[in-house]
Amino acid sequence: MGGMKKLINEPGDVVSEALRGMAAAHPDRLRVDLENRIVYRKDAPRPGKVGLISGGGSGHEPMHGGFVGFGMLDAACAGEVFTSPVPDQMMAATKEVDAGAGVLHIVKNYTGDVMNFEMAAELAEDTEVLSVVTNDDVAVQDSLYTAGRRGVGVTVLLEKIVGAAAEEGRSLQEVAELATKVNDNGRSMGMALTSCTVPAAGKPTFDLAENEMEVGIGIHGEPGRQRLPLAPAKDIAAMLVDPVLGDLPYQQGDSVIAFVNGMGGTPLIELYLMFNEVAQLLDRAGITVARSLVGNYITSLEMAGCSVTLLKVDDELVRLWDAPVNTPGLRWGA
Amino acid sequence: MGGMKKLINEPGDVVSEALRGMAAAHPDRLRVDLENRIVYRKDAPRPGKVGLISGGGSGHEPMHGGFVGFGMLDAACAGEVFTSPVPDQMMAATKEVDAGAGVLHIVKNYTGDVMNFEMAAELAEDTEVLSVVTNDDVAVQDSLYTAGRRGVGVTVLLEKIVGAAAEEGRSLQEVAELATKVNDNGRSMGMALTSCTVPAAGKPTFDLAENEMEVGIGIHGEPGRQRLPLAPAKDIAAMLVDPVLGDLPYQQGDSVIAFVNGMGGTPLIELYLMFNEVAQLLDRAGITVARSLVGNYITSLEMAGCSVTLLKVDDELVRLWDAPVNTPGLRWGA
Amino acid sequence: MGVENFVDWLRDAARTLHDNAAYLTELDSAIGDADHGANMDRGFAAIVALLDESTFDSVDELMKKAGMTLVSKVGGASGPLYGTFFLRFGTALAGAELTPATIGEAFKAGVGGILARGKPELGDKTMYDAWAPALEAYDAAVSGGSGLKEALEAAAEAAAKGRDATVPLVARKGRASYLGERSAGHQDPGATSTTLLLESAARTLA
Amino acid sequence: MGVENFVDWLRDAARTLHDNAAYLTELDSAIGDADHGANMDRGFAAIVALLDESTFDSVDELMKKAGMTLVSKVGGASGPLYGTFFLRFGTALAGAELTPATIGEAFKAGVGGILARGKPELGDKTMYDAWAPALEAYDAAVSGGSGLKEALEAAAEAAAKGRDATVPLVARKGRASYLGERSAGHQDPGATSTTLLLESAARTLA
Ligand SMILES: Nc1ncnc2c1ncn2[C@@H]1O[C@H](COP(=O)(O)OP(=O)(O)O)[C@@H](O)[C@H]1O
Ligand SMILES: Nc1ncnc2c1ncn2[C@@H]1O[C@H](COP(=O)(O)OP(=O)(O)O)[C@@H](O)[C@H]1O
Ligand SMILES: [Mg+2]
Ligand SMILES: [Mg+2]
Ligand SMILES: [Mg+2]
Ligand SMILES: [Mg+2]
Repeated sequence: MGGMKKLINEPGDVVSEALRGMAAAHPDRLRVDLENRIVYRKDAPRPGKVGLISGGGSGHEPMHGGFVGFGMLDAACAGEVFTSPVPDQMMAATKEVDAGAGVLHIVKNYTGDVMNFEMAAELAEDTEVLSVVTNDDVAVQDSLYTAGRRGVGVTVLLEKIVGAAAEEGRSLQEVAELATKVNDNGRSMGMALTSCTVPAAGKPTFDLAENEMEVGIGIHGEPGRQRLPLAPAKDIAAMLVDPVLGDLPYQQGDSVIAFVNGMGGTPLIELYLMFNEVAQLLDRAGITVARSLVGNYITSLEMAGCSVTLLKVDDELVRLWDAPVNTPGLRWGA
Repeated sequence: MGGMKKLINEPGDVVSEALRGMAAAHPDRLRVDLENRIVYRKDAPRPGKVGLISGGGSGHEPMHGGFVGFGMLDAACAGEVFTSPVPDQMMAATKEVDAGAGVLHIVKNYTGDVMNFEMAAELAEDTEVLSVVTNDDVAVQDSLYTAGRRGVGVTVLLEKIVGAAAEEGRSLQEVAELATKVNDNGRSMGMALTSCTVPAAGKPTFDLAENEMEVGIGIHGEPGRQRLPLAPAKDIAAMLVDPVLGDLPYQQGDSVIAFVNGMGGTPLIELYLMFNEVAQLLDRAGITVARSLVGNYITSLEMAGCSVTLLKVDDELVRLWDAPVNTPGLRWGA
Repeated sequence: MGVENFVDWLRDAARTLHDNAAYLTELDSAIGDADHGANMDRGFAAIVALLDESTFDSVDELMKKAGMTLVSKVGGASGPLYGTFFLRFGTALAGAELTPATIGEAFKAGVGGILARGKPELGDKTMYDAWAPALEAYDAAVSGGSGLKEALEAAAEAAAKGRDATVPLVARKGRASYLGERSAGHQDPGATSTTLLLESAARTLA
Repeated sequence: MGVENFVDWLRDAARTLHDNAAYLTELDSAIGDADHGANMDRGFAAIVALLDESTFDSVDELMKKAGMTLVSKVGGASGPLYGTFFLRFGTALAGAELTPATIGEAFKAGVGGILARGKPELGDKTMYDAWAPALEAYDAAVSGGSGLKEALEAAAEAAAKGRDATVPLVARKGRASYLGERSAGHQDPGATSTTLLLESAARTLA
């Protein structure tokens, strides 16, 4: 374990042991298929309800396993750390949560995730499957010359909102359209103060000097778009909010869900401090914060840093956001 | 800012800016007195209800400000980072939340916190004030030759449980007795993988080599009781659980709320992994996990590490634990 | 030339990838997410476990099963890509005699699978930058009358050149593409593992 | 000898504590929570702000207000302890003439306040290990006929010795006590700030 400071046993056992912990901590709400590494809502499948599945590499907790439960996901497939899960998992989860109304795959836009989910959808022949691919990261600029924008913070908001719609009994088509609407109205940008260490790698993915930060990172501990000198929170907030605002673009009079997310190693006190900066920038831009979310929800192991996600909302989206949800990671009204 | 990697502006402004962020993020539930650094439940005082106040140094978020709201605290006083708040704050909060039924001060056992709360209670003459001092940290062994055991994880569970009782309309005396009962039945032990950096100090409080950890720490970034070689999660779990179990002592057949808490910089995947180890140890000891809590709830800035708290519960405590709560940091049923 | 040789290849490849896991992960740390070594190692360890517990009558069956194993065990980008390579390689060999030419057809089908899944283009700084020149060199060698060993050696050499040529490129596919210009100056991990696989083939298949 | 001298003391103490803030915090890092320097600096900066905006007619009023300021601005253990010292110091001087003896009475009352609040015993490794010998030395000097300046110099010297003597001690009060044996070998931050305060008094009051 030299050089790596983690509460783990063998690096290869991290994912399965953490899943065991989830099962032990939430027996009331979750059922965990340890062999296939799938976290199920305890009462899945829900008759008549569209099944919602997501999944991805581990290391982003609480996403996705922590978002399984009433009003959100029916199942989450956990891959190795930062490695998308395999089609077998997605297929098994798809079959298990299908109650006849079909299944929506919520996929973050990464080559691996997209390919594996595609293979799973091809293979799950008996179930009607639609997919939505989230791609809200404005740090990825030239979509034509890249793998396209990454799916980041919007994924959390989407799982909540679409989960509420599925709970209402909407059809697969409607749920998928809503998912697309959410993705289309959301944008994100992230930064890192430190690297993280993939357990199997045993050392930090990149080195950052004491006075440097990475801006335009994703959620896999990868270096960002730019390495810049460390800056005050006020300046960092502007570096994140400005490109987000300019991209959709968000306009004066818009209402948004403002989401300041920690990358895993940043404490809440700093996230609230960042939220203060973000709220001021939005206020100056004439944008109303309809709802907010502050905390570590889509993370990169123990990386220090944060991301800002804005989701432009109308009354429908706010209503679905406010609807009851009962998952280990997000809970209200239930 | 050299040598310190934080999302902050001026070190001296961290607390007030984070409070501004809380106010901006939770306008529906909280009212923040920025001058006095007090987080109030929006609808405080609640007629006929005993007022519950806590407070302490900042840097432990979400504790205590994040535990203000329906079913938990009426007010929380925020001190500077790791410095107890001052009597003026506690007095102001006491007066503000007193609805005639009296006020309970929930104080963690640190010399500073105890003295400042004492002075506040002496000064708040017109209000009936009782205090409970939490002291659950078994790492502090010789209470006679020390400032006594520190108040740590049990404080979170106590604020929830006692908050539910106050919500039911119990008297100040009853609420204080319940608080004592909770404190008497809870024990904790913590460890650190890394130090943290107090913003005003600008560098880590202590240095730990790559292959070392501190066992028996509190929540102020202080060094622990012992410096030991880094160990696997399984061994760390035993180092925390065994002294806790032996202290009350907890016995075969007991039911507990099992609380695995992160110190701020440890990601959820590791906390669930730790919970898996803790659950196995409890199972082997014949102790039933009635309820569980896993996450960063009482922290030491960005310190990596965790603590384990066990609270022996009966049906009453479980019922109060399950009662609805609506705070930024802990929420269910509402 | 038969199943045994392909079993040898897979076992030798597993060893090589295991020995190079830290190296591959280091390459992936620079422009990706630090898991390529662990991914390849996990996948090929699963293939070895499969070889330990099952016997195979035909190369097509073996290679298909190896491909399915990679798809089922690896995940990430490399799982579907390498998995599809082996699946299509095996499928193409079904019922065929094992000759440099039929193996060349299978090779082509496998690379076609990678193209279909990942839609890489030459110069995108992916494993395809090693696969494409390798396939071309193989075909050229076989057309020129070379035997399997020579052809595979030519393929491995071409792969290595393709791998080296990824260094200056700006990535346009996969995770490295997020880095934009910052991806230049780093060798692609997938092109590196592809080269290791083909070097292993040249050592063992003949 | 009047209010101005005490104002000088508080201003000089504020400067000294500000200059030593990092040092005090470093001492507190070793056996506490790394805030003692910031705490003292914040408290005395607030006193300076008070001095800048108000004038005081009497030393008792000044010292009481300074004590209240410390109580209101510092927090932690040192806020109530130093705050109570100044509060009681001021209260004891109410209506009294300023002589080495009356100042000695006030000194005693102040230290009594620290005892009442923190219940330290000698050798607990706290600020009291500096206050107690300082008070004793002051009284002895005044009994021996010394003037204020000499008495304060004796007090500061005794405080410094008491401070140095905290180094080998195992703490039994305050945060350092949690460390058990590990607290030995470190100088107590509170005893250090107390010594700075008294050295400042010896420089300015006379
Ligand atoms: N679209 C693509 N087409 C071909 N190869 C690709 C593509 N995307 C990624 N790759 C290859 O996959 C390699 C990364 O594999 P790996 O690290 O295992 O997966 P991941 O990127 O999901 O972490 C890259 O080095 C590259 O060679
Ligand atoms: N019970 C006590 N009696 C006297 N002095 C004490 C006591 N507890 C702590 N102290 C003093 O307070 C100092 C620490 O002050 P400070 O760091 O500002 O507060 P905190 O310990 O709350 O962080 C210690 O160095 C010690 O001298
Ligand atoms: Mg990966
Ligand atoms: Mg303190
Ligand atoms: Mg990778
Ligand atoms: Mg201190």
